[in-house]
Amino acid sequence: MKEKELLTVNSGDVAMPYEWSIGKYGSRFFQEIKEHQRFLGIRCPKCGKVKVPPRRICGPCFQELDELVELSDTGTIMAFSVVNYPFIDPNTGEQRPIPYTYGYINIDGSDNIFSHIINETDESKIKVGMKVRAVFKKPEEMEGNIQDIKYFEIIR
Amino acid sequence: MAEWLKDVEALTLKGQIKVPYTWSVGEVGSRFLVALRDEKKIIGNQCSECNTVYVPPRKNCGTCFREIGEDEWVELGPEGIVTAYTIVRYDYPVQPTKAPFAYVIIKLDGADVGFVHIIKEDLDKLKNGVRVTAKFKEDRTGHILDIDSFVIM
Amino acid sequence: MEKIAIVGVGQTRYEKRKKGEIFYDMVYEVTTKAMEDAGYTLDDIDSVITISNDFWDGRTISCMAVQEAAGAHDKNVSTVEGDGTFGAFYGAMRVLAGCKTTLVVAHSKGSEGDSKIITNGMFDPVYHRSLGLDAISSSALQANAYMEKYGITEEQCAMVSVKNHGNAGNNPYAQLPLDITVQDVMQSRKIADPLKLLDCSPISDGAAAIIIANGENAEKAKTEPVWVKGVAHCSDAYFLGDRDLADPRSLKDAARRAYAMAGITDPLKEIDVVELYDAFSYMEPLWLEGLGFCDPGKGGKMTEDGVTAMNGSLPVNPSGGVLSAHPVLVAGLARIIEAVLQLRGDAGSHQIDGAKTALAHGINGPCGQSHCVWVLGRD
Amino acid sequence: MAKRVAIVGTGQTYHQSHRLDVNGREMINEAVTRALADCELTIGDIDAIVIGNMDHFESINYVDTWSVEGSGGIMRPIMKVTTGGTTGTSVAMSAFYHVASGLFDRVLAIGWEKNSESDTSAAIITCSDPIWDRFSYSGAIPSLATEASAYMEQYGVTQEDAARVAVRDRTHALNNPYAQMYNRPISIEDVMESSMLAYPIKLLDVCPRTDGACAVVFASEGVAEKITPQPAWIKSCAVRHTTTWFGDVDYDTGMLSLQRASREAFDKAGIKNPAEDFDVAELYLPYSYAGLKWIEAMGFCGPGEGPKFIWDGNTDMGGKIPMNPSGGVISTNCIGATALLRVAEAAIQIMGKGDKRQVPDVKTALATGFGGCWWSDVVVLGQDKPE
Repeated sequence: MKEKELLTVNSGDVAMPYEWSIGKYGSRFFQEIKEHQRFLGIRCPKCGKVKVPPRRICGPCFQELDELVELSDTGTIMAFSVVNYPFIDPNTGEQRPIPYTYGYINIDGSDNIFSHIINETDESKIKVGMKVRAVFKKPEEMEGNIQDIKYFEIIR
Repeated sequence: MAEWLKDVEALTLKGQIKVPYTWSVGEVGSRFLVALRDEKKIIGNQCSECNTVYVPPRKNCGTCFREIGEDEWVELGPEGIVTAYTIVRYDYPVQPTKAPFAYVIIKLDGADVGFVHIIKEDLDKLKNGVRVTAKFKEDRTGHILDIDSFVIM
Repeated sequence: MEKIAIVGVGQTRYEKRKKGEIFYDMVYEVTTKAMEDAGYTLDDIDSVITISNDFWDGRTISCMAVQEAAGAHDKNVSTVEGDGTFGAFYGAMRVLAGCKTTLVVAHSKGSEGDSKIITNGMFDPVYHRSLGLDAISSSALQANAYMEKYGITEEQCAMVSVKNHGNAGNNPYAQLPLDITVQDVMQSRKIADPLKLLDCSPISDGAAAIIIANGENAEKAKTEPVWVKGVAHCSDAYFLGDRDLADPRSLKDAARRAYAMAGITDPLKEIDVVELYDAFSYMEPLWLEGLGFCDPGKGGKMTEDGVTAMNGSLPVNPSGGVLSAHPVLVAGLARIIEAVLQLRGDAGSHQIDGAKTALAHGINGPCGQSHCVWVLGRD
Repeated sequence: MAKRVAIVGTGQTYHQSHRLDVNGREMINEAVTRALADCELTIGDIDAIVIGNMDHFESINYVDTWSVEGSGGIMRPIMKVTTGGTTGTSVAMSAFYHVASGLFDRVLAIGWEKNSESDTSAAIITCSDPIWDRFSYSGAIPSLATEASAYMEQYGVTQEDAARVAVRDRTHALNNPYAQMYNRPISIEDVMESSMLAYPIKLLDVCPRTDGACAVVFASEGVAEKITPQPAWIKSCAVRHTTTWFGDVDYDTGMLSLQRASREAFDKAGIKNPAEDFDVAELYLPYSYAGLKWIEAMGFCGPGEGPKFIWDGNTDMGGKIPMNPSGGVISTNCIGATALLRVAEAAIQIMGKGDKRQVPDVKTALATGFGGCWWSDVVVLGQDKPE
């Protein structure tokens, strides 16, 4: 008896399109980047922590937030990962270009982590604790999303 | 709520989720799709406890909760009777053809459950109770759309 | 069943596009509204159930976006993906199992995704997805099967749409209050026969929350408690061809069990108001049949005879129903909330006088495969 | 009054990387059929079902309604509960509450995943916030690497220490024919020489991708005892899904969600000293470093003492507190089923059905779930009916 043939079915070219709201708190953050090329956080009146990006509440305190805090365009690398394994990017359905460096950055004056890309893929040249600065698109090219920040570069 | 919020222009982000999927058909389903592809035949299987003839065939009967055996296969159709239909007037990317076309539930000859597929032509003649027959594609790949559509007889 | 009650409710206005708000913002809004309604603080909330869906939200682990906004940072929290009535069912079980209170909160923004592609995802990837079936076309098949089997007319279905959009005029939360005629519905654009535009619900943005409490904690709430008398759910088979689409047998089973718990033997007499999941106009008569308010095939006549109107003997969807606002997942919770408002006498200009017992209903899956039935009471 | 709840039967598939011979529904059915057979029930005895998966992993959205033919949900109540990596424990706890509520006597919990049906990294990336994280996020590895590096720096922990955890789990998998990595033992050298994914994490430090399903039958007191002479009683369970934003995770302290969830669950179950009070633990350790740090978070040993605790053999079969006799997540990871497998394996140990992987005389067992944004679920099981 011949081997049973086992078929599969492919999803083909189907994509699920979305238009996600950034929300007013997030929109205010991108507005600040466009107008002043700097980050914006929001301070919790209860625990005093400054979170980036701004959001409506402080989760642990369950406290509604109001006080925006102007921050700079610099921060510190808390962790990083040079990504060099191939994978499909769900944003495109194609392989994401590698290598790139995914970084956890503590924006100066804030109390949490902001994730973005660091433009250094040579692991020997990058260390936790290094200072970085955001490199923005030209304001006229900004679209009001996370890629208005092109990447972070190490301040040498 | 914060006062400054009033003056903020609300932004949105356009994007997509595009992940390629490869679904396993399984042994039972593969036999069904291979029969469409290689023999232009619609086959089902029968639960010998409740006697229901299923199409597409099932590995187990969902009601009796028993596995359906190797010897319980039956050939069905390719003709049958329309038991429900709708003529679709809108288009979107997943549909296999341009609107208007019809979705139909067909009781294939020999089957006990309805089989869902499409009808593209003679939509003005479509009503419940009409006899239809499967029209197979020339190029078949082992896919539910190896049946191009059903046509009204 | 031990005594448990709904003691607080909160909902956003349902709108076509809440552009300025993310899920997190909406969930915080209704969570705090429900707590204010009950007179509770976060310390009074014992456990949290969030309700969301990864396809609608465009995010895997969609609950991750909202848990702290639901006050769940340091609480026992879980997530039901399905209609709000099912999430609320889990909430009720938690209270019956010993939690003092459970907050149940649902969110959805139909405006952000493509409802056809998303609901196409309900269908089997091997056999049905590539046919392009979606919520509308599959429901149209059910409408055809049901209406042809019993001779339910398109006009009767149109009357449901006229009634519910009219009721929505009294509900400030509804998205689509419309003053329309049967003729308007009949002449509206054909979508998928027999469904026309005004037979179909819109897709809405919104959020809703309820708080369920045990007897002891219900007494501490500032609202008059609305007691859960009976609740049950049940699923039919999955493949459309395996089901008799004109016979909602899983709804019958869920209703039978919910009525048994509530001690209801004659639902038409004993239930004062119904909020059911009318995603399409034909669903209202079909579900009324499944709920045992009339014999199979007689649902259309109930509407025609005015039984289900605001001044009828069994007002159905005084809120305007799902036809007037359809935030997916939230919609079932909105049905429960309307039932609660009716029983508390807080329904404003859509109040049914003297409502003592109310029924709320939600569905999951294609063509109402799975149904959840709630019987709520004032006493 | 809430009813006491026990597990009376478990079933799982033989886990593999690709199950082309079955579709998802049929794979679910294998686990369900085995679970029912394990406790000699039929589907007719089941009052309600809870099921979970990760929607975008196989693009199966309404799994509750889609699965009914395989899960047994036709003309039964079925509910979908899903919370990411913790789905399995969320499903188990939902089944627990179903029974404890008094509304249902016998409830089936199902977790499953067919990771072969998509690109797992792509699917995981969709769990990140589309506004803030998705364009840069590359999957779970970088955040795990962050935790691992911070922990190594804090306590002088080495890569070999972590490798010892991976070797333990893969060695234990020698006893579990259901494990994907059954009969594929590894050495510390193998781990150290495997390819670096993101410092300090190497290929053999992390879990595989698996097709598989698990089903567990829960029953109420009075019913459970009639089904099996030794039910596995649920003593307590607790959940903390502490963080909502990726950027709010604090990698420097211990794992806050696990500390809090375990504290609550241990208090409720009367566990004072976990290393003494538990006889076995089935932990959701998606990578080897978790086997050091997270056992500290739960109090099996003090902060920074994880490596010594492991090297001393405490967690090996025959040790003081054997961990992951099944081979753990490093040997099998069908995500939606993974945490339920932990609960099932803990129950198997209590019921004495572990065969070659059985730890002798288990009275109290621990199962955990991990996932989401550094979230933790904890379940305590015992031989004796809780008070």
